[in-house]
This record gives sequence, C-alpha cells and structure tokens, in this order.
Amino acid sequence: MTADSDFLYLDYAATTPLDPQVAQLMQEVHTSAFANAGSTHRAGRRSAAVVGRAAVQLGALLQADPDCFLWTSGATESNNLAIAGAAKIRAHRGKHLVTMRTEHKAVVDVFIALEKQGFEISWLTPDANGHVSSEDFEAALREDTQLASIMHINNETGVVQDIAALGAICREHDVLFHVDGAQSVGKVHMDLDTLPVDLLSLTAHKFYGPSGIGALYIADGVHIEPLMFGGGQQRRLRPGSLPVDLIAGLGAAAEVAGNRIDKDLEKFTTLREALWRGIQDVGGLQINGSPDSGYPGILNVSVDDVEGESLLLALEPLCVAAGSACNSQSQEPSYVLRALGRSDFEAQSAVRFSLGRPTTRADIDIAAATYRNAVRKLRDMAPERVA
Amino acid sequence: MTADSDFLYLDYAATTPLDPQVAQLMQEVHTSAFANAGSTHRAGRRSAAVVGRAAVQLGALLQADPDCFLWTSGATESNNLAIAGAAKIRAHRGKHLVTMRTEHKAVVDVFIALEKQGFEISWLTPDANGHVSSEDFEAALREDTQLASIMHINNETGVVQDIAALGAICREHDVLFHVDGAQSVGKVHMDLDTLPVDLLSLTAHKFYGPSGIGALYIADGVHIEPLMFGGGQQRRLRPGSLPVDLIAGLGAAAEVAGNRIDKDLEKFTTLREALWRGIQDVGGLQINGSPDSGYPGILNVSVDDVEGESLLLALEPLCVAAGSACNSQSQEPSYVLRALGRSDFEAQSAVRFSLGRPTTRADIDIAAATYRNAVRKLRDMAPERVA
Amino acid sequence: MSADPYNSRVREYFANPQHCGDVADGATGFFEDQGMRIRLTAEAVNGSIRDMRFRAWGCPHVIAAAEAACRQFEGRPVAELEQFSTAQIMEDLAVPVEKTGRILALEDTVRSLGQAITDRF
Amino acid sequence: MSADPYNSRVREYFANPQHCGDVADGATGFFEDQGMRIRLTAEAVNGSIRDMRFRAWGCPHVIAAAEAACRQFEGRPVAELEQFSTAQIMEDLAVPVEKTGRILALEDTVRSLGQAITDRF
Ligand SMILES: Cc1ncc(COP(=O)(O)O)c(C=O)c1O
Ligand SMILES: Cc1ncc(COP(=O)(O)O)c(C=O)c1O
Repeated sequence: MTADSDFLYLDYAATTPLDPQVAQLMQEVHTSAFANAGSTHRAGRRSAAVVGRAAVQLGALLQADPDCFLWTSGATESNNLAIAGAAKIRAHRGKHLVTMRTEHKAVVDVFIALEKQGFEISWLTPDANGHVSSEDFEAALREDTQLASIMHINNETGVVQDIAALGAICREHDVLFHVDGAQSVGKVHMDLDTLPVDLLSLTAHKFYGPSGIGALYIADGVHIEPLMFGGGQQRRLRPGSLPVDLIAGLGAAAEVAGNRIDKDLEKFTTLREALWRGIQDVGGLQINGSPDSGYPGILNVSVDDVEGESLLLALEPLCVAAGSACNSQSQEPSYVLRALGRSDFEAQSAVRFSLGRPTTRADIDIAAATYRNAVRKLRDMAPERVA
Repeated sequence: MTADSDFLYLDYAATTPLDPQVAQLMQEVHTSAFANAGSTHRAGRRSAAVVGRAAVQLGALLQADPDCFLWTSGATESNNLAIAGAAKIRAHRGKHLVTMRTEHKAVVDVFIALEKQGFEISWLTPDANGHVSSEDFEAALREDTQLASIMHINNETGVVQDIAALGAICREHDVLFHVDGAQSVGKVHMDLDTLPVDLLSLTAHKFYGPSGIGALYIADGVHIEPLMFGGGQQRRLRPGSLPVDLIAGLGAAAEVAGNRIDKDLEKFTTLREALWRGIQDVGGLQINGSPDSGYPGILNVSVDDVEGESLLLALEPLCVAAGSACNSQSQEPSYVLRALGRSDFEAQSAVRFSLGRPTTRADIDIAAATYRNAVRKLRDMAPERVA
Repeated sequence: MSADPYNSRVREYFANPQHCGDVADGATGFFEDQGMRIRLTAEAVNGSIRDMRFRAWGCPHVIAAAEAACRQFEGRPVAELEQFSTAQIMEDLAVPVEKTGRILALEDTVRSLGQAITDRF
Repeated sequence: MSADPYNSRVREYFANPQHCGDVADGATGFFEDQGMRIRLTAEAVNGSIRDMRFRAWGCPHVIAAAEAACRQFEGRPVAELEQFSTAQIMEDLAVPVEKTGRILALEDTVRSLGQAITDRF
C-alpha cells in the first residue's frame, strides 16, 4: 500500500495506471498538437505527424507495418470491428466461425450476436489447464469456416495460447485468424512479421497507456467492413476525429513497454512465486490456469470452503478481481473457470491477483498475509456442514 | 499568433485545445482514480464516483437526468449509435427516415448505409440561408416515418436550426428526434428538460474537453440497439472499459462551458463583426449561412475570382478550414455549401474562420489583413478571363 | 459501474461481529442450501434469551444479518423470535432485493431456533 | 491524415514568384477551363527567349508550375518550348497524379506560346 492511498492495487489485468513518461508526453501534445490531424493547415499537419510517429512506435513493438493499424476506442471496439467486420465481408464464402468458450465477453458477445444473424459458431472447450490443442482446433475447421478468433493471454487466468501454431493451421485452411491481444500486447513479445495473425486487437490502458484508445492491426490484404460511417478518416473503416493525444500516448506506452518486457516478466515471475508460496498454508488452494506456465503477471486461485463474495470483502483493502474485471458486478460464477471444469463453488471463491510495474515484494507479503487472514477468518465463522 | 507558435489557429470548430483546468483535473484522475469503474473494490468504486460526478456535471449543463447519458468515443459514434440503433429497433414499425442534406458526414453516411439496408430516406434541402422550415419538415413526415435527424448548429456555416419547433413536430407525429449537437453543446444554451429531443450526440473536444470521448443522451423510454457487443457496461448498449479520466474531463469541460457560454457568445459576436468588417474592402464577398443570425463563433465566406486551394495556402500561417474540417483532404467543393445553392466555384473559395476562447482582437486584425492580402495577391496573379 | 454494495452497518457487522460463535449446550436453529449455511445457538433464562450466537457461511449480507439478529434478540423474550420479520433487517442492511431469499432463510432459522428453545428450556 | 501537400519548391514558387506579370507586346499562350487559367507571355531575341512571364488562376501546383516553366525557358532557344515535357516539373514539384491533367494543360500553353513566338518574332 503506497503511503498516499488506502488500498493495495493488485488488479493490473483490469487496467493499469498511466506511465508518468506517457502522461507527460500527452500533456505536451495537448498544447503542441491539439489540432485535427485531418486538417491540411500547419497545425493539422503537426498533429498528423504525431499520429504517424505513434504508429511507428506501435509497429516497432509488434514488428508490424505502421500503416496496418486502425485506431479505435479500445479492444472492445477492435474485437467487434475485426470479428463482425471480417465475418460479414466474407459471409458469401461461408458462415462458419470458430472461437473458444474462455474468450473475453468482448469476443463472446460478438459471436453470439453473429449467431443470431445466421452465422454458425463452433465453441471450443479448453482442457483443464485452459489450453486449446492444435488437434481440437484443426478438427473444428470446415470447408465453410471463414474466421477463427482465439485470445492470446486469458484475462482471468493468464493462460497463454499457442498463437503461432493455431495461426499456421488457419493459413493452411484459408481461414482468417483474429487474436484478442488485449492482455498480451506490451506484456509479452510478439512479432507480427512472423506470427500468422490477420487481425490483432489491443488496448492501451492494459499496458500503462491512456484509456479510451486501442488499435486493430489488419494484415495487408485483409478486408473488413466498418462498424461506423461518416467521414473519410482511416480509409473509411473507422471514422471520427482522431484523438491525437491518446494516440501519442498509446505510441509512447508501446515504446516504453518494448524496452521493459523482459524485466517486467522476470519480476512478475519472482513475485508470483512468492505470492503462491505465501498463501500455501491455508490449504485447499487450487490454481486456475496453468500452474507452471502462463503469463506470470496473473495468479488466479480458488480455495475450499470459502464463499467468494465474503472473501473479496474480507480481503479489503486489497483490490483484486473475482472473475473477470469487466463483469465484476455480476454474481455469476466465472464462465471462464467453469469452462476449465471448476464447480460453481470453486469458481466463486476464485481470486485473481494481477501484478503490475509498481508492485513490490512488500506488497506481495501484505497481500499474502491479508489473504491468509481472510480465509481463516471466514472458515472460523462457518458452521459445520450438515447435509 | 501566440509567441510560441508559428501559426494562428482559427479552426475551433474542428477542434479546441484542452481547457487548462480540465487538463489538471484529468491528471489528478490519472493517479487518484485510474481503476476500472466496473470493479467493486475500493479503487473501482472511487472511479465509479468520478464517472458519476461527470454525468451530473453534463446533466447540469443540459438540464438532463445524469442517468440518460451513454459514454461513447465521440459524436461520430454517438450519431451512428443513435441513428442506426433507433432506426433498426423501430424498423418493424416503418422504414422511412428524414434528415437534411447539410448534415455532417457522420450523419449523412449513416443514412446512406441505412438506405442500402432497405430504409428509405427523405433528404431535406435547406433554403439559401441554410434553414429547414417547419413546413418543409412536417411535409416530409409520413405514416411510416420512424426517425428524423437534424443537426443543431452546422459545422461549416454556423447555421442554427430551430430544434424546438422541429422536435415539437416530431412529438406530434410520434417520430423519434435525433439531434447532432457536436457544434452546439457547451457553446449555446440547451435545456433538455423542455426541448423535445429524444437523442442528442455530443463530443468533448469541441468544447475544450478531451478528444476521444463523447456522449449520447437518450431520453427516458427511448430504445436503441447497440452497435457493439461485449460485457455488461452501460446497460449493454455500449460495452468496453470506461475511460474514467476522459469522462471526468468531459464533465469538467461541461461545467466550465456552462459558466461562460454567455461571455463567449458575446465576445464572438463582437469579434466576428470585426472580422467581417475587416475583410470587406476586397469586394465580392458572400457569407455562407445566415448573415445576421447563426452561431457567432463561425464566419464562412466565399469570394469571387479566387481559387480555393491557393487561397488556403496564401492564408498560411492562418489555420482555417475550407469546407468541413473532417473532410478537408478532399478537393470536392463542400456539399453543404452546394446545398445552400452555391456554385462549385463559390463553394471552393469558401473559408471558414472559427473563433475560440483564446481568440483575441489582435488575432482578428491579423486574420483580416492576411485574408485581404491573400485575395489581392491571387487576383493580381490571375489573367483576365477570355471565354 | 460500482457503487459500494455494502452500507456501513454491513461493513461493521461483517468486520467485527460481536456474536460469532456457539452457545455451549444451547438450542440450535440451522439452515443450509447451495449458497449459504447459518447456525444460530442460544440459551434462555426465564423466557428471555440470554446468550445468542451465530455461525454463517455465505455472502456478507448473510453474515451481517446473522449478527444483526443476535443483537436484536439478546435479552428479549423468546416469543419474539417467532415474530421475527425481515423487513427491518432488509432496510437496516440495505440488502439488495435479489438477496431477499437469503434473508428469508435467516427468518426460518430464527423461527426454528425459537421452536428449539421452547422445546428445550 | 495530412502530410504537407506541397514540397518546398512549390511553397517557394507560390509565395515568391519571380516571373508573375506580363511581357508588354510579347507573344501569348493561353489556356482556360473550369478549374484554371494560364497566360504565358514572352518575347524572343535572336531565337532565344528573353523575357517570359506568367499569369495563373488555379491551385498552387499550377501557379508554381507556371513559374517553373518561366524559370526553365528564359534564356533558352525558342525551339525548346516545343519539346517541353511535364515529367521534370511533375517530379520537381511533386505534383499529385490527380493533377496531371493540369500540368498537361500547362504543356499545351507552353507549346502554343512557342507557336506564337515563332509566328511573331
Ligand atoms: C482479453 C480482453 N479482451 C478485451 C478487453 C476489452 O478491452 P477494453 O475494455 O479496453 O475495450 C479486455 C479488458 O477489459 C480483455 O481483458
Ligand atoms: C456537426 C458534427 N457532427 C459530428 C462530428 C464528429 O465528431 P467526432 O469527430 O468527435 O466524432 C463533428 C466534428 O467533427 C461535427 O462538427
């Protein structure tokens, strides 16, 4: 807990604070390049140059052509644009689509909407560790399959899918491959120059960039339909005045991220291990995800004999997530954990700790102690089971 | 021209710089309320409170219930959501829609897309001063009309439509009334408590708020379909993590605007008058819009015997717009001015000066002198007409 | 968006319950289903409840409501247990309507405790 | 998004044309259509162009191109006007392809000037 706050934030998979360097750049842009990047006058050209620079920075992070990015309001919009936009433009070729049960709502709900519009969806179930195998994936592809969407890193569990292998299968079968990279871009290395990915969604606020800005990478030669209409901006695929400062912030955040991915990963690996060891002795713990692999910034654990909502309250002032951050108002057990084979009760007791750049070893020790105390307190309160 | 810049910005209708007070608040929010407003933990609740406050501020500006706003990425998205969302949900009742030829592209192109999907659109032509009359408007409504969309203030000409009268006609005929308020919100008084408006689009960067954030006001009892899917945020009508800082900025900008609308309008009236007088003696000028009424922050003039693109270049370092800011890369003469009866040449020579809070009397004098010199220089260069 | 789902009384009762535990040799009321378990124990002296304790497994509102019931009935006539109404607790703890069923389960538990006390003491 | 539509040469020729005006009693080439007008005047001495001036109404590329033509031909043999090619000007001024027609119109004007000079001097 930092001195000036009354909580200990371990919810970096939900959103991250703005990097101070990025914040400062954005402030400069507010005065130096506030004009509309579409205006031909001097001020507008200056804004356009700032946007161009950000695209280069993002391209450098992902080894991608800077011209391949569309700016959007975030990964939710990118996912909608990519999935609905590609499915619709290819609908005359076939109406079968493939995805996974453990995708984020911003993917799941797009597919459900498409299902209502006459598309047929195959929903792959992962194994108990959260992975979809190449065999299952390939088996789901059909003659009329047009698009597959598989997330890179799962937001609840940190499970990492083998994008390279799945993408290669898509290429073989002439299926477009969309990846929701909201949890991976800026956090792990990605090389779009070699990865067989056609569409990649990302959002800046997950890697210490500003909120309200994301991007969709569209590989050369891939076509999609727009979601919105109006004005000629961004090849008519995504109209609206470009938010120059937000784009500059995304670009700067991409550059900062590129320079510290390895360092961050190493730190998270150590801290996650310490956290896991630190909570061990309450007993009855189960990691949701891959115990030994997975993105090290996330530790998702279920615990026996503890009710989830009370656990969260007892954990205060820890800010952690139960189930998906984007869905934390619902009391439903996480559908992601259910798909991994967890019971309702196991799923409901799940807590996601997610680590960030500011997280310290001292934070982890506090978090572990808080967790142990909370679990013990609730178990102490509970009556024996009778039935 | 301020000392630290090499241009004189008179393109405030395209976008405005961020108000310094708003910028400071946003910076505070970056650290004090960066968490996801949908998370139930302490940090999340703090963010939710910030968002709630912004809704109250926006509600106060517009005399509207704070619960009636959806946060979007800007007016383009709000327009798409409102028009397509309402038209589609009411399609079973009828497929006729009404709008104007002088709407912004972010309205025009949505209607064109709907037209392709089987809707029928009536495109009203304004009179030479840019107004649509109540009579013409009412005459366009039919039994099967479901929605009318009329902008409040035109972005190119500053022409103000009589929203109250048109809205009243809609109410009588049970037609939904959408207003694109991108150019009016925060600039003129609006009272949604009495105005018969069902849907109102707005965007913060037009009133000294941040870029990349807007809102859609949806009156109680009005239903629309979402454009995007994913997660339960915002009553499922607009999913995605809320950009807390941008929303806080929009709210603060609304509050600042509410406190100075009258002062700004008075100043712009004086300055516009000075600008118009200051360019008079080149001769052959014509105001596009309503010479005596209209929003005083915009002066759009055409001039005889001058080619538009060269005029713009000769005006440098003035940053002004030719035609719509959102479309300034195209060399097409403005369709808005064409709809007012201007010839291609008249339309092409049009320059839009738009004034902002930082604009001074000295700026206006420089602008007028620059304009006079540019026109004279180009006319001096031109050969006599022969044909 | 998230308003605080718990009012200050829920937070207080949950964080520092005064009546969590068991009355040794007391009468018992018990409830159990998928989402919660409550056990109430109490002893009565001269028709009045002397000690009353709870154990609970469930959401914070259930735990707080169990604590609230103990506070309400300690020192009161046993007969009042039979007239326990959830309305006051729902209001005091600002229990969201979708949790009404859980508070009704507490009501059942209180009544079965009343019965048990009557049978026993 | 807007890159600068004008290169530095266009900006220079447009802002400070050295050859804007008329050669009194010179020969004339003229072009006019909807989007532009160009008038070139020149006089020749001993088969060489001595003075060459332009007037233009049109976009910045047209004006700059007219200035460029004057710079190119002053002092050169009249015969060269007939061989005027737009390729060099298109490149020097980075004229966008959609404006090619306008530069071809300049070419026509230059050639008609050449003809007029031959007829006159
Ligand atoms: C995997 C994943 N996809 C998509 C999103 C949506 O991102 P945003 O809310 O920025 O639109 C998120 C985060 O909320 C996520 O974790
Ligand atoms: C009248 C009008 N409507 C809509 C818009 C679109 O706003 P935004 O670019 O913020 O989406 C603009 C400005 O560009 C406008 O002037």
